[in-house]
Amino acid sequence: MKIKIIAYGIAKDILQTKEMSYELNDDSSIGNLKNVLLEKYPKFEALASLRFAVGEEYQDDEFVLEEGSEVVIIPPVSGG
Amino acid sequence: MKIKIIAYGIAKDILQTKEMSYELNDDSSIGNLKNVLLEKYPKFEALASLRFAVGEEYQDDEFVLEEGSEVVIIPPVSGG
Amino acid sequence: MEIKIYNNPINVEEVEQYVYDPNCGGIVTFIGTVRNSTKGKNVVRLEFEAYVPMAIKELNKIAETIMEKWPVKKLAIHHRIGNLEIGEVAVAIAIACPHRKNAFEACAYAIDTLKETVPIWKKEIFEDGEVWVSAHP
Amino acid sequence: MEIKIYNNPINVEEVEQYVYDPNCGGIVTFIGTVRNSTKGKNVVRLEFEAYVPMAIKELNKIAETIMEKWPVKKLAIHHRIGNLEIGEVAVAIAIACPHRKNAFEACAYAIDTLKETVPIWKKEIFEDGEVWVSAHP
Repeated sequence: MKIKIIAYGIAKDILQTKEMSYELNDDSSIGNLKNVLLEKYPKFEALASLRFAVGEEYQDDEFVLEEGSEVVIIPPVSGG
Repeated sequence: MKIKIIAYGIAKDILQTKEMSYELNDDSSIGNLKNVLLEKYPKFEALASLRFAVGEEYQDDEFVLEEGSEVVIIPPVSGG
Repeated sequence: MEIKIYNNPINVEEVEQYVYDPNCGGIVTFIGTVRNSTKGKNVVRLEFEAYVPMAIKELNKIAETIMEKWPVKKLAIHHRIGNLEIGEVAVAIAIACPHRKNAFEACAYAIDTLKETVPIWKKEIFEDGEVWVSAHP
Repeated sequence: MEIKIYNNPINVEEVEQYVYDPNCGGIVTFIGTVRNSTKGKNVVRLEFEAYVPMAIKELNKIAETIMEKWPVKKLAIHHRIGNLEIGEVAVAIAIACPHRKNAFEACAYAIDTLKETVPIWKKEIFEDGEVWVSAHP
Protein backbone atom coordinates (compact mmCIF):
# COMPACT_ATOMS: atom_id res chain seq x y z
CA MET A 1 0.00 0.00 0.00
CA LYS A 2 1.05 3.56 -0.56
CA ILE A 3 1.28 6.10 2.24
CA LYS A 4 2.45 9.68 2.32
CA ILE A 5 5.21 10.84 4.65
CA ILE A 6 5.48 14.46 5.68
CA ALA A 7 8.61 15.68 7.44
CA TYR A 8 9.37 18.73 9.61
CA GLY A 9 12.50 20.10 11.18
CA ILE A 10 15.51 17.83 11.11
CA ALA A 11 13.40 15.00 9.69
CA LYS A 12 13.02 17.05 6.54
CA ASP A 13 16.81 17.40 6.34
CA ILE A 14 17.31 13.66 6.90
CA LEU A 15 14.79 12.67 4.24
CA GLN A 16 16.00 15.57 2.09
CA THR A 17 12.42 16.28 1.21
CA LYS A 18 9.32 17.68 2.86
CA GLU A 19 6.97 15.05 1.47
CA MET A 20 7.35 11.67 -0.13
CA SER A 21 5.14 8.74 -0.86
CA TYR A 22 6.19 5.38 0.45
CA GLU A 23 5.34 1.80 -0.34
CA LEU A 24 4.61 -0.36 2.73
CA ASN A 25 3.16 -3.82 3.29
CA ASP A 26 -0.58 -3.83 3.87
CA ASP A 27 -1.61 -3.41 7.53
CA SER A 28 1.74 -1.95 8.45
CA SER A 29 1.80 -0.06 11.73
CA ILE A 30 3.62 3.09 12.77
CA GLY A 31 6.10 0.75 14.44
CA ASN A 32 6.75 -1.01 11.12
CA LEU A 33 7.21 2.31 9.36
CA LYS A 34 9.60 3.46 12.07
CA ASN A 35 11.77 0.36 11.60
CA VAL A 36 11.85 0.82 7.85
CA LEU A 37 12.83 4.47 8.23
CA LEU A 38 15.50 3.77 10.83
CA GLU A 39 17.05 1.21 8.54
CA LYS A 40 16.95 3.36 5.43
CA TYR A 41 17.90 6.64 7.18
CA PRO A 42 20.19 5.72 10.09
CA LYS A 43 20.45 9.39 11.09
CA PHE A 44 17.04 8.99 12.74
CA GLU A 45 18.75 6.75 15.31
CA ALA A 46 20.72 9.67 16.62
CA LEU A 47 17.68 11.81 17.45
CA ALA A 48 16.61 12.37 21.05
CA SER A 49 13.11 11.14 20.15
CA LEU A 50 11.07 10.17 17.13
CA ARG A 51 7.32 10.48 17.15
CA PHE A 52 4.67 10.16 14.48
CA ALA A 53 1.34 11.86 13.94
CA VAL A 54 -1.66 10.85 11.88
CA GLY A 55 -4.75 13.02 11.71
CA GLU A 56 -2.97 15.79 13.63
CA GLU A 57 -2.56 13.56 16.69
CA TYR A 58 0.43 11.68 18.09
CA GLN A 59 0.02 7.96 17.43
CA ASP A 60 1.89 5.10 19.04
CA ASP A 61 3.71 2.16 17.44
CA GLU A 62 0.57 0.01 17.36
CA PHE A 63 -1.37 2.46 15.20
CA VAL A 64 -2.25 0.69 11.94
CA LEU A 65 -1.84 2.58 8.66
CA GLU A 66 -3.94 2.26 5.56
CA GLU A 67 -3.64 3.03 1.88
CA GLY A 68 -3.29 6.81 1.57
CA SER A 69 -2.46 7.45 5.23
CA GLU A 70 -0.60 10.69 5.80
CA VAL A 71 2.06 10.18 8.42
CA VAL A 72 3.88 13.17 9.85
CA ILE A 73 7.33 12.57 11.30
CA ILE A 74 7.78 14.56 14.51
CA PRO A 75 11.43 14.89 15.50
CA PRO A 76 12.25 16.39 18.95
CA VAL A 77 10.21 19.57 19.28
CA SER A 78 11.84 22.83 20.40
CA GLY A 79 9.20 25.53 20.50
CA GLY A 80 9.12 28.34 23.03
CA MET B 1 10.82 62.70 76.42
CA LYS B 2 9.19 63.79 73.25
CA ILE B 3 8.90 61.57 70.17
CA LYS B 4 7.22 62.05 66.82
CA ILE B 5 4.63 59.62 65.52
CA ILE B 6 3.94 59.33 61.80
CA ALA B 7 0.91 57.40 60.60
CA TYR B 8 -0.03 55.82 57.27
CA GLY B 9 -3.14 54.10 55.96
CA ILE B 10 -5.75 53.23 58.52
CA ALA B 11 -3.41 54.35 61.35
CA LYS B 12 -3.77 57.89 60.03
CA ASP B 13 -7.54 57.56 60.20
CA ILE B 14 -7.40 56.18 63.74
CA LEU B 15 -5.10 58.96 65.00
CA GLN B 16 -6.99 61.44 62.83
CA THR B 17 -3.69 62.98 61.90
CA LYS B 18 -0.68 62.12 59.78
CA GLU B 19 1.85 63.29 62.36
CA MET B 20 1.81 64.10 66.04
CA SER B 21 4.33 64.55 68.77
CA TYR B 22 3.98 62.43 71.84
CA GLU B 23 5.26 62.56 75.39
CA LEU B 24 6.71 59.26 76.70
CA ASN B 25 8.72 58.22 79.74
CA ASP B 26 12.46 58.24 79.16
CA ASP B 27 13.85 54.96 77.78
CA SER B 28 10.45 53.84 76.58
CA SER B 29 10.51 51.05 74.02
CA ILE B 30 8.36 50.42 70.98
CA GLY B 31 6.50 47.94 73.18
CA ASN B 32 5.70 50.69 75.71
CA LEU B 33 4.54 53.01 72.93
CA LYS B 34 2.35 50.26 71.51
CA ASN B 35 0.62 49.73 74.89
CA VAL B 36 0.03 53.46 75.28
CA LEU B 37 -1.43 53.70 71.79
CA LEU B 38 -3.64 50.63 72.22
CA GLU B 39 -5.05 52.11 75.40
CA LYS B 40 -5.66 55.56 74.01
CA TYR B 41 -6.87 54.39 70.56
CA PRO B 42 -8.63 51.05 71.07
CA LYS B 43 -9.33 50.78 67.33
CA PHE B 44 -5.71 49.63 66.90
CA GLU B 45 -6.72 46.43 68.73
CA ALA B 46 -8.96 45.46 65.82
CA LEU B 47 -6.19 45.55 63.21
CA ALA B 48 -4.79 42.35 61.73
CA SER B 49 -1.30 43.50 62.69
CA LEU B 50 0.50 46.52 64.05
CA ARG B 51 4.15 47.12 63.30
CA PHE B 52 6.47 50.04 63.88
CA ALA B 53 9.41 51.43 61.95
CA VAL B 54 12.26 53.68 63.02
CA GLY B 55 14.92 54.75 60.57
CA GLU B 56 12.99 53.18 57.67
CA GLU B 57 13.30 49.72 59.21
CA TYR B 58 10.85 47.52 61.06
CA GLN B 59 11.73 47.45 64.77
CA ASP B 60 10.51 45.02 67.41
CA ASP B 61 8.99 45.68 70.83
CA GLU B 62 12.39 45.81 72.54
CA PHE B 63 13.66 48.69 70.43
CA VAL B 64 14.39 51.63 72.77
CA LEU B 65 13.29 55.10 71.73
CA GLU B 66 15.02 58.37 72.46
CA GLU B 67 14.18 62.03 72.59
CA GLY B 68 13.22 63.07 69.08
CA SER B 69 12.74 59.52 67.72
CA GLU B 70 10.49 59.36 64.68
CA VAL B 71 8.27 56.30 64.90
CA VAL B 72 6.21 55.27 61.92
CA ILE B 73 3.10 53.20 62.58
CA ILE B 74 2.75 50.45 59.99
CA PRO B 75 -0.76 49.00 59.91
CA PRO B 76 -1.37 45.87 57.77
CA VAL B 77 0.17 46.51 54.37
CA SER B 78 -1.77 45.83 51.17
CA GLY B 79 0.42 46.70 48.24
CA GLY B 80 0.42 44.85 44.96
CA MET C 1 17.76 45.86 38.98
CA GLU C 2 15.24 48.65 38.84
CA ILE C 3 12.92 49.51 41.74
CA LYS C 4 10.43 52.34 41.31
CA ILE C 5 7.39 53.79 43.02
CA TYR C 6 5.49 56.53 41.22
CA ASN C 7 2.18 58.17 40.50
CA ASN C 8 2.00 57.81 36.72
CA PRO C 9 0.58 54.83 34.84
CA ILE C 10 2.93 51.84 34.67
CA ASN C 11 4.19 50.96 31.21
CA VAL C 12 4.43 47.16 31.50
CA GLU C 13 6.30 46.87 28.21
CA GLU C 14 9.00 49.18 29.54
CA VAL C 15 9.33 47.07 32.70
CA GLU C 16 9.68 43.93 30.62
CA GLN C 17 12.11 45.56 28.23
CA TYR C 18 14.29 46.66 31.13
CA VAL C 19 14.90 43.06 32.21
CA TYR C 20 15.41 41.71 28.72
CA ASP C 21 18.78 40.01 28.64
CA PRO C 22 20.21 38.48 25.47
CA ASN C 23 21.63 35.62 27.58
CA CYS C 24 18.26 34.68 29.02
CA GLY C 25 15.65 32.70 27.19
CA GLY C 26 12.73 33.93 29.22
CA ILE C 27 11.04 36.67 31.18
CA VAL C 28 8.36 36.03 33.77
CA THR C 29 6.08 38.93 34.63
CA PHE C 30 3.46 39.49 37.29
CA ILE C 31 1.01 42.30 36.62
CA GLY C 32 -1.29 43.28 39.47
CA THR C 33 -4.41 45.11 38.36
CA VAL C 34 -7.23 46.82 40.22
CA ARG C 35 -10.17 44.48 40.67
CA ASN C 36 -13.71 45.66 40.05
CA SER C 37 -15.20 44.12 43.17
CA THR C 38 -14.42 42.75 46.61
CA LYS C 39 -16.77 40.29 48.27
CA GLY C 40 -19.42 41.18 45.73
CA LYS C 41 -19.26 44.94 46.33
CA ASN C 42 -18.44 47.18 43.38
CA VAL C 43 -15.17 49.03 43.69
CA VAL C 44 -15.29 52.53 42.18
CA ARG C 45 -11.55 53.19 42.39
CA LEU C 46 -8.52 52.58 44.58
CA GLU C 47 -6.14 54.84 46.40
CA PHE C 48 -2.60 53.65 47.03
CA GLU C 49 -0.41 55.24 49.63
CA ALA C 50 3.20 54.38 50.41
CA TYR C 51 5.81 55.22 53.00
CA VAL C 52 8.05 55.72 50.00
CA PRO C 53 11.63 55.67 51.34
CA MET C 54 11.00 52.57 53.43
CA ALA C 55 8.96 50.92 50.66
CA ILE C 56 11.90 51.39 48.28
CA LYS C 57 14.22 49.93 50.93
CA GLU C 58 11.98 46.89 51.44
CA LEU C 59 11.63 46.37 47.68
CA ASN C 60 15.41 46.49 47.41
CA LYS C 61 15.66 43.83 50.12
CA ILE C 62 13.33 41.61 48.10
CA ALA C 63 15.44 42.18 44.99
CA GLU C 64 18.67 41.39 46.84
CA THR C 65 17.26 38.23 48.38
CA ILE C 66 16.14 37.11 44.92
CA MET C 67 19.57 37.81 43.45
CA GLU C 68 21.11 35.64 46.19
CA LYS C 69 18.60 32.79 46.03
CA TRP C 70 18.18 32.42 42.28
CA PRO C 71 20.46 33.00 39.28
CA VAL C 72 18.41 36.02 38.28
CA LYS C 73 20.04 38.21 35.67
CA LYS C 74 17.72 41.18 35.78
CA LEU C 75 14.74 42.23 37.80
CA ALA C 76 12.38 45.20 37.82
CA ILE C 77 9.60 46.11 40.23
CA HIS C 78 7.41 49.12 39.54
CA HIS C 79 4.64 50.01 41.99
CA ARG C 80 2.14 52.75 41.42
CA ILE C 81 0.62 54.98 44.08
CA GLY C 82 -2.16 57.56 44.04
CA ASN C 83 -5.63 57.10 42.56
CA LEU C 84 -6.19 54.12 40.28
CA GLU C 85 -9.20 53.25 38.17
CA ILE C 86 -10.50 49.68 37.70
CA GLY C 87 -8.20 47.70 35.43
CA GLU C 88 -5.17 49.93 35.87
CA VAL C 89 -1.87 48.33 36.73
CA ALA C 90 -0.85 48.70 40.38
CA VAL C 91 2.32 46.65 40.22
CA ALA C 92 4.51 45.10 37.55
CA ILE C 93 7.32 42.69 38.39
CA ALA C 94 9.53 41.31 35.64
CA ILE C 95 12.34 38.80 36.08
CA ALA C 96 14.80 37.33 33.60
CA CYS C 97 16.66 34.12 34.44
CA PRO C 98 18.64 31.72 32.31
CA HIS C 99 16.23 29.02 33.57
CA ARG C 100 12.53 29.71 33.51
CA LYS C 101 11.76 27.58 36.58
CA ASN C 102 13.84 30.01 38.64
CA ALA C 103 12.12 32.99 37.07
CA PHE C 104 8.67 31.67 38.04
CA GLU C 105 9.79 30.95 41.61
CA ALA C 106 11.53 34.29 42.00
CA CYS C 107 8.59 36.25 40.59
CA ALA C 108 6.14 34.47 42.93
CA TYR C 109 8.48 35.16 45.84
CA ALA C 110 8.66 38.85 44.87
CA ILE C 111 4.91 39.45 44.84
CA ASP C 112 4.25 37.28 47.93
CA THR C 113 6.90 39.12 49.94
CA LEU C 114 5.87 42.53 48.62
CA LYS C 115 2.39 41.91 49.98
CA GLU C 116 3.82 41.06 53.42
CA THR C 117 6.57 43.54 54.01
CA VAL C 118 6.42 46.60 51.78
CA PRO C 119 4.73 49.61 53.44
CA ILE C 120 2.15 50.33 50.78
CA TRP C 121 -1.55 50.53 51.56
CA LYS C 122 -4.59 50.48 49.36
CA LYS C 123 -8.01 51.83 50.10
CA GLU C 124 -10.97 50.56 48.12
CA ILE C 125 -13.54 53.22 47.41
CA PHE C 126 -17.09 51.87 47.11
CA GLU C 127 -20.19 53.83 46.21
CA ASP C 128 -21.18 53.93 49.86
CA GLY C 129 -17.89 54.04 51.73
CA GLU C 130 -14.26 53.03 51.75
CA VAL C 131 -12.10 50.32 53.27
CA TRP C 132 -8.35 49.96 53.88
CA VAL C 133 -7.66 46.57 52.34
CA SER C 134 -6.44 43.84 54.74
CA ALA C 135 -6.51 46.19 57.71
CA HIS C 136 -8.80 43.92 59.72
CA PRO C 137 -8.56 40.15 60.09
CA MET D 1 -8.83 31.64 25.46
CA GLU D 2 -6.79 32.72 22.48
CA ILE D 3 -4.27 30.45 20.73
CA LYS D 4 -2.33 31.83 17.78
CA ILE D 5 0.67 30.93 15.64
CA TYR D 6 1.89 33.51 13.16
CA ASN D 7 4.79 35.05 11.30
CA ASN D 8 4.57 38.66 12.48
CA PRO D 9 6.18 40.08 15.61
CA ILE D 10 4.30 39.28 18.82
CA ASN D 11 2.79 42.25 20.59
CA VAL D 12 3.15 41.17 24.24
CA GLU D 13 0.97 44.00 25.48
CA GLU D 14 -1.88 42.78 23.29
CA VAL D 15 -1.49 39.25 24.65
CA GLU D 16 -1.60 40.56 28.21
CA GLN D 17 -4.54 42.82 27.46
CA TYR D 18 -6.49 39.92 26.02
CA VAL D 19 -6.39 38.04 29.33
CA TYR D 20 -7.12 41.06 31.47
CA ASP D 21 -10.20 40.28 33.56
CA PRO D 22 -11.73 42.83 35.91
CA ASN D 23 -12.43 40.00 38.39
CA CYS D 24 -8.80 38.93 38.56
CA GLY D 25 -6.17 40.66 40.57
CA GLY D 26 -3.24 39.40 38.57
CA ILE D 27 -1.78 38.32 35.27
CA VAL D 28 1.27 36.09 34.98
CA THR D 29 3.16 36.20 31.70
CA PHE D 30 5.96 34.15 30.25
CA ILE D 31 7.87 35.74 27.38
CA GLY D 32 10.32 33.54 25.53
CA THR D 33 12.97 35.45 23.62
CA VAL D 34 15.71 34.45 21.22
CA ARG D 35 19.02 33.97 23.01
CA ASN D 36 22.23 35.35 21.54
CA SER D 37 24.31 32.24 22.18
CA THR D 38 24.18 28.52 22.85
CA LYS D 39 27.07 26.79 24.55
CA GLY D 40 29.22 29.82 23.94
CA LYS D 41 28.54 30.00 20.21
CA ASN D 42 27.04 33.17 18.79
CA VAL D 43 23.58 32.76 17.33
CA VAL D 44 22.97 34.95 14.28
CA ARG D 45 19.23 34.31 14.04
CA LEU D 46 16.62 31.60 14.52
CA GLU D 47 14.17 29.94 12.21
CA PHE D 48 10.97 28.54 13.66
CA GLU D 49 8.90 26.02 11.79
CA ALA D 50 5.58 24.54 12.90
CA TYR D 51 3.20 21.82 11.83
CA VAL D 52 0.57 24.47 12.29
CA PRO D 53 -2.79 22.64 12.49
CA MET D 54 -1.43 20.08 14.95
CA ALA D 55 0.48 22.73 16.91
CA ILE D 56 -2.77 24.67 17.33
CA LYS D 57 -4.50 21.45 18.44
CA GLU D 58 -1.77 20.69 20.99
CA LEU D 59 -1.82 24.27 22.29
CA ASN D 60 -5.57 23.98 22.69
CA LYS D 61 -5.09 20.78 24.69
CA ILE D 62 -2.70 22.64 27.00
CA ALA D 63 -5.24 25.43 27.40
CA GLU D 64 -8.07 23.00 28.14
CA THR D 65 -6.00 21.07 30.69
CA ILE D 66 -5.17 24.35 32.40
CA MET D 67 -8.81 25.41 32.48
CA GLU D 68 -9.66 22.09 34.15
CA LYS D 69 -6.77 22.03 36.63
CA TRP D 70 -6.78 25.64 37.79
CA PRO D 71 -9.45 28.32 38.15
CA VAL D 72 -8.01 30.22 35.21
CA LYS D 73 -10.28 32.93 33.87
CA LYS D 74 -8.46 33.77 30.70
CA LEU D 75 -5.43 32.50 28.87
CA ALA D 76 -3.57 33.44 25.70
CA ILE D 77 -0.69 31.72 23.95
CA HIS D 78 0.92 33.33 20.91
CA HIS D 79 3.79 31.57 19.17
CA ARG D 80 5.76 33.06 16.36
CA ILE D 81 7.24 31.18 13.40
CA GLY D 82 9.59 32.17 10.58
CA ASN D 83 12.86 34.04 10.94
CA LEU D 84 13.59 35.72 14.27
CA GLU D 85 16.41 38.05 15.20
CA ILE D 86 18.17 37.96 18.60
CA GLY D 87 15.95 39.39 21.30
CA GLU D 88 12.70 38.97 19.41
CA VAL D 89 9.79 37.30 21.19
CA ALA D 90 9.19 33.70 20.12
CA VAL D 91 6.37 32.94 22.53
CA ALA D 92 4.13 34.87 24.90
CA ILE D 93 1.84 33.15 27.38
CA ALA D 94 -0.46 35.20 29.59
CA ILE D 95 -2.77 33.84 32.26
CA ALA D 96 -5.26 35.55 34.54
CA CYS D 97 -6.48 33.81 37.70
CA PRO D 98 -8.33 35.08 40.73
CA HIS D 99 -5.40 33.69 42.77
CA ARG D 100 -1.89 34.44 41.66
CA LYS D 101 -0.42 31.16 42.93
CA ASN D 102 -2.58 29.34 40.40
CA ALA D 103 -1.55 31.73 37.64
CA PHE D 104 2.15 31.05 38.28
CA GLU D 105 1.59 27.27 38.32
CA ALA D 106 -0.58 27.32 35.22
CA CYS D 107 1.85 29.52 33.28
CA ALA D 108 4.81 27.28 34.17
CA TYR D 109 2.76 24.23 33.15
CA ALA D 110 1.91 25.90 29.83
CA ILE D 111 5.48 26.63 28.78
CA ASP D 112 6.83 23.30 30.13
CA THR D 113 4.21 21.32 28.22
CA LEU D 114 4.53 23.45 25.09
CA LYS D 115 8.21 22.55 24.97
CA GLU D 116 7.37 18.84 25.19
CA THR D 117 4.34 18.33 23.00
CA VAL D 118 3.76 21.14 20.52
CA PRO D 119 5.16 20.40 17.04
CA ILE D 120 7.26 23.52 16.62
CA TRP D 121 10.95 23.38 15.80
CA LYS D 122 13.68 25.96 15.97
CA LYS D 123 16.91 26.04 14.08
CA GLU D 124 19.79 28.15 15.38
CA ILE D 125 21.81 29.78 12.65
CA PHE D 126 25.46 30.32 13.60
CA GLU D 127 28.08 32.06 11.52
CA ASP D 128 29.48 28.70 10.48
CA GLY D 129 26.48 26.43 10.39
CA GLU D 130 23.06 25.65 11.76
CA VAL D 131 21.53 23.29 14.32
CA TRP D 132 18.01 22.05 14.99
CA VAL D 133 17.65 22.75 18.71
CA SER D 134 17.16 19.68 20.97
CA ALA D 135 17.24 17.29 18.01
CA HIS D 136 20.07 15.24 19.49
CA PRO D 137 20.47 14.08 23.08
